Amino acid sequence: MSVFMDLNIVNSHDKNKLTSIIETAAHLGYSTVAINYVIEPQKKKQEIPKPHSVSDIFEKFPMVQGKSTPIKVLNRLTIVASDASHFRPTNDYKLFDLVAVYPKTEKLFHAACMTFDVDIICIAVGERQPFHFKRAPVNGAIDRGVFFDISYTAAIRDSSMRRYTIANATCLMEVCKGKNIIISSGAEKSLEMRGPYDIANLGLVFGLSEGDAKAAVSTNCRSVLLHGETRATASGVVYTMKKPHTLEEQIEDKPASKKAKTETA
Amino acid sequence: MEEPTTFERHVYKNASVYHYMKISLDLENGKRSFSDAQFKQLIISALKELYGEVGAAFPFDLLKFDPSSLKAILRVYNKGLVKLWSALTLLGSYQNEACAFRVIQVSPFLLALSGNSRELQFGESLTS
Amino acid sequence: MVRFKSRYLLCEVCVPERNSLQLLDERAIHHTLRAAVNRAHGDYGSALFNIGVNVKYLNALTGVVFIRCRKAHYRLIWSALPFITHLEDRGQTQNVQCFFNCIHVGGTIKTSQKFLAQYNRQQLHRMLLDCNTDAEKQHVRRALLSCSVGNVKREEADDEEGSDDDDE
Amino acid sequence: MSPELEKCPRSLLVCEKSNFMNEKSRHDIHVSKHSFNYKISVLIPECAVLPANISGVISNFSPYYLVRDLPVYELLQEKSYETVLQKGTVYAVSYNTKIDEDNSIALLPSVVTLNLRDKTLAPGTKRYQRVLSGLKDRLPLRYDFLFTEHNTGGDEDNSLYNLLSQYKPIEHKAVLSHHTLKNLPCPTLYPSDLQGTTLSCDPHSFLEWLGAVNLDISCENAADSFLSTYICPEPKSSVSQALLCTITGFISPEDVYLLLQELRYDLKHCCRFPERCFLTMTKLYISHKLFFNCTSCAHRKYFDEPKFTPWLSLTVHGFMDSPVSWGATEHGFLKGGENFYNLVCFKNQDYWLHMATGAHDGCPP
Repeated sequence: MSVFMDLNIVNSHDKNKLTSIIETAAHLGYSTVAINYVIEPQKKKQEIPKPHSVSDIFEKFPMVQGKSTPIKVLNRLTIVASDASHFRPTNDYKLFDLVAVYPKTEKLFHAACMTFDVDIICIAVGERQPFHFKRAPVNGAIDRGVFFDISYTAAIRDSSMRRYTIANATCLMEVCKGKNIIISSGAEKSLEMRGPYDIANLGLVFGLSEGDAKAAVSTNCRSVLLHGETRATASGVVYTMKKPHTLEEQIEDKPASKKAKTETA
Repeated sequence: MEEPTTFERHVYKNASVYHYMKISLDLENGKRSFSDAQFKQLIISALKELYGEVGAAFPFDLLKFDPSSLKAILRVYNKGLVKLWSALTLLGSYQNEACAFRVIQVSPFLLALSGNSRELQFGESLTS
Repeated sequence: MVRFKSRYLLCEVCVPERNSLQLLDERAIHHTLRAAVNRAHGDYGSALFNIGVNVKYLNALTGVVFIRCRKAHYRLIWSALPFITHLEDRGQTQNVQCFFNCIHVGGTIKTSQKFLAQYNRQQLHRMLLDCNTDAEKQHVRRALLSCSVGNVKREEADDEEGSDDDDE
Repeated sequence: MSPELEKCPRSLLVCEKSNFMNEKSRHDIHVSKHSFNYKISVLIPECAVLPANISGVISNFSPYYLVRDLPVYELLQEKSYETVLQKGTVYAVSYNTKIDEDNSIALLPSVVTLNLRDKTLAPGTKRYQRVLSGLKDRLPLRYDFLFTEHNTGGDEDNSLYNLLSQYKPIEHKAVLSHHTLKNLPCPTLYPSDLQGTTLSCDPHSFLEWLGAVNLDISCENAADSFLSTYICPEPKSSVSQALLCTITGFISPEDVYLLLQELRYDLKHCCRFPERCFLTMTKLYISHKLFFNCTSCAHRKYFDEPKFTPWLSLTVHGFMDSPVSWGATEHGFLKGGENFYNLVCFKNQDYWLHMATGAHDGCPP
C-alpha cells in the first residue's frame, strides 16, 4: 500500500507546460512525480544540467485529488548511454533525487544491472529493444533493488511505437516475472498523462499480474525513492531522519500536543 | 396476502456478467460536439487499433452519454473489461487532436456508480 | 540464455493452382502472417507477433510451413490464420489467392515432424486411389516405401527421449 | 485467446430474504453494523410526492462534522474514550484518504481500526498507553476526519463535538434531493423468488435496473441497437410514476434504521401510532407489536390510491475508502471499492437484502 507516483515527467523549458502536467498529475491522483532531465552524451557533449529547485515551479503546490496533501515533486536524471564512458557518477548526479540510465547496448545493460550506482534502468519504448534480456543481469538488478522503467507515452503517440512498447515490455516480463517494474508516463503534455488505475490496468497488457501492475505505480515507486535516498546517504548507514519534511511536522506537532494537555488538565 | 417468507441466503461469487465504467473524454482544444453514435464509434476505433477486428467486434454498451460534459457510462462483459479499458487508455488522438479518456469509476455493479463517496467534496468556503 | 516454451504450428498453404506454390518464400509467408495478425488483433497482436514468431521451415513443393511461436501466444497467432485470403508482401497484396490450413500444433519440432511424415503418408495413400495409370501408381508406391515404417519407428524412438526439451 | 486479458476483478454479492417480523431476522444487525454510510437512495414506485413522515425523518438526521487536521491520539485520549467512544454512538472516518494508498482510519463503536489492523483497547492498560504515546510522540498522525454522533436526546451528548471544539469542526447536514419519474418500466418482483428462477428477475439484473434508474439510464433499446442493448429485465410492468429520493452526507446506521422503519410503516399500515418511540432498536420491536393492535387510521398514505406499491427499495452506499464494511470486516479497494447494500421491502413485511463488497473484501456477515 503506497501512494501513486509517476516518476517520469519530461523536463521542459516551458514552465507553463511543466506546471500544467504536474497539475494534471495531481488531478489524476498522483501524490509524487519526478521531473526527468534526459541527457544524451552520444548526440552532443552535454553538461549535466542543474535541476530546478522544485519550489521555483510552484508557489503553492497543487493538492492531490481527493486528498488533503499537496503533490510532491522530485528531480530525476536519465543518462542515455551508448558507451561506458557516458555514465560517470560525479557530484553533479547527487543533485538529483533519482538517477536512471537508459543502456543502448547489451554490454551496458549488463553493467547497469550489475554495477552502476543507479535507481532505475529504462527500457526502450520507441524502438525495438536491440538485445535480448538475459536472466543473469535482470536478476542481478532485482537483487540490488534496481527497478526497470517502462514509460507509456510512446504507446499513446503512435501505432508502431505502441507495438515496440508492448513487445519490449512483454519480453522483459518473461525474464523478470513481473518483479521490480515501474510504469511511468514520460509525458510531455498533460493529455499524455493517464490515471493510476488506468496504468494498473495497462500493466496487464504488458504481461504483469494484477497485483504487480498496481505495485508498478505505487509500492515499487516507493522502493525506488527509498533506494534513491539510500544511495544519497552512503548505502543507508545513516537513515533515521527521513527528510526535513517530517521534521517540520514534528515541530508543528509540539504546540498542539501541549495545548491538548492543558485542556484536558 | 402471501405467507411470510422463510429465510434464505445465497452468496454469488463473480456472478455478475458485466462490468460498468464511468468515463469522460478530455480534448486538447476543449469541448466539441459529439453525437452518441460518434462517441461510441470513437471507442470502437480505439479497440480496433489496439486489438484489431476481433477486439472491435467485442460488444459493449454505451448506456448513457452526456454530450455537454462528454461523460459516459459503459457496460462491458467481464471478459472484455481489460481490453476495453486499455484501449481507452492508449487512445491518444481524435481527428489529429490530442485527447485522453479519463476513467472515473469501474465496478461490477451499476448501482455502485450512483454512489461514489470520493465525490464528496466540501467547498473551500466551508472550510475556512 | 533464457529459454521459452514454444509451439509449432504445422500448416498447409492451399492454393488454387499447384504451380503458384513456387512463389512461396519464407519472407512472403512471414509478411502474410504479420498482416493477418495485425488485422485480426491490432497493435497488441503485432507486438506479440514481433516476439518469437518465425517461419522455421517451408516446403515450396508441398506448401507445408512450420511456424514457431511462444506457447503463451499461439492461440492468438493461430486464430488469425483463417483470415488469410491472399499472399502479401510488404503490405502489397499479391495476386495469389490462398488459405492456411493448420494441420497440427506441437510442442516440439520433433513431434510436428513425426506428424508431418504420417500426414504425408496418408496423402500418398489418397493419391494412390486417384491414380489413373500404372506408371503413376508405381511412382506413388515407391514414394510410400521411401518413407517406410522403419524410418518412422526410429524417429518415434528418438522423439520420446527428446520430447518437450524446450521446457525451461 | 489471451487469457490474462480476460480476467477481471472478483465480485461478491450476498442475497438474503426473510421477513421483518421473523424473530431471527437480522436486518437490524446488518443495518447497524454498516457504520459508514455515504448515500441513501430510496425508490418508491407509484408514488409522486415525498410522504411527509419520510421527509420528517430525514430532516431529523443527525448532523455530521468535518474536522481538519486532527491528531489521531485526540480520539484516544482517556477522556474522550470514556465519555464518548464507549457509549458507542460515535462514528468517525478519515476523510480524503484513499484506502489503497494511505492509512485510513475508522472509528467504530468500541473498536478502533488502525491501518486495517484491529486493536481493541482498554484505557489504563499498558497496551493502551503504548499506543497512545506512540500516536502522540513517535508517529504524529494527523488526518481530516468526518464524524457523526447519534443524537439520543440529551444536550451533553454532543461531547465529541465539545471535546474536539478546539479543532473547529464544521457542521454539515445531509443533503436531500428527490424527483418523480414518469412511465417507468419496472421489473415485477415476488418476495418468495429471490433468486429469480421463475417469477422475478435474478438479483444482478435487478440491481442493474436499480442502478439504471438511479443514473437515469434509458432502457428503451433493442437487442440490435447500435448504442446500447440494455433493456429492463423481464418480467416487467410499467408504473406511471415513481419517486426517487437521495440523501448524501455521513449518515449513522441509527438514522438509516429510522428511515427504514418509517418506510416500512408507510408500506404496511394505514395508520400512525402516536407515541412511537425509536430510541433503541429493542424498543422498536415493542412498538412494532403494539402496532398491530392499532386500528385507527389518521393518515392518508400514498398507497391508499388504487395502485399501491407492492414494494419499495432502500439502497445504502458505504464509503468506498472506509477500511471496514460490515462490523469489522475488512474492506479493500482494488478498482471499484464497492461497498453497499440494498433492501427491497414488500408489503407483507418480507424483505430482500443484497449486500455487495469489493474484490478482496471479507464476505458480508
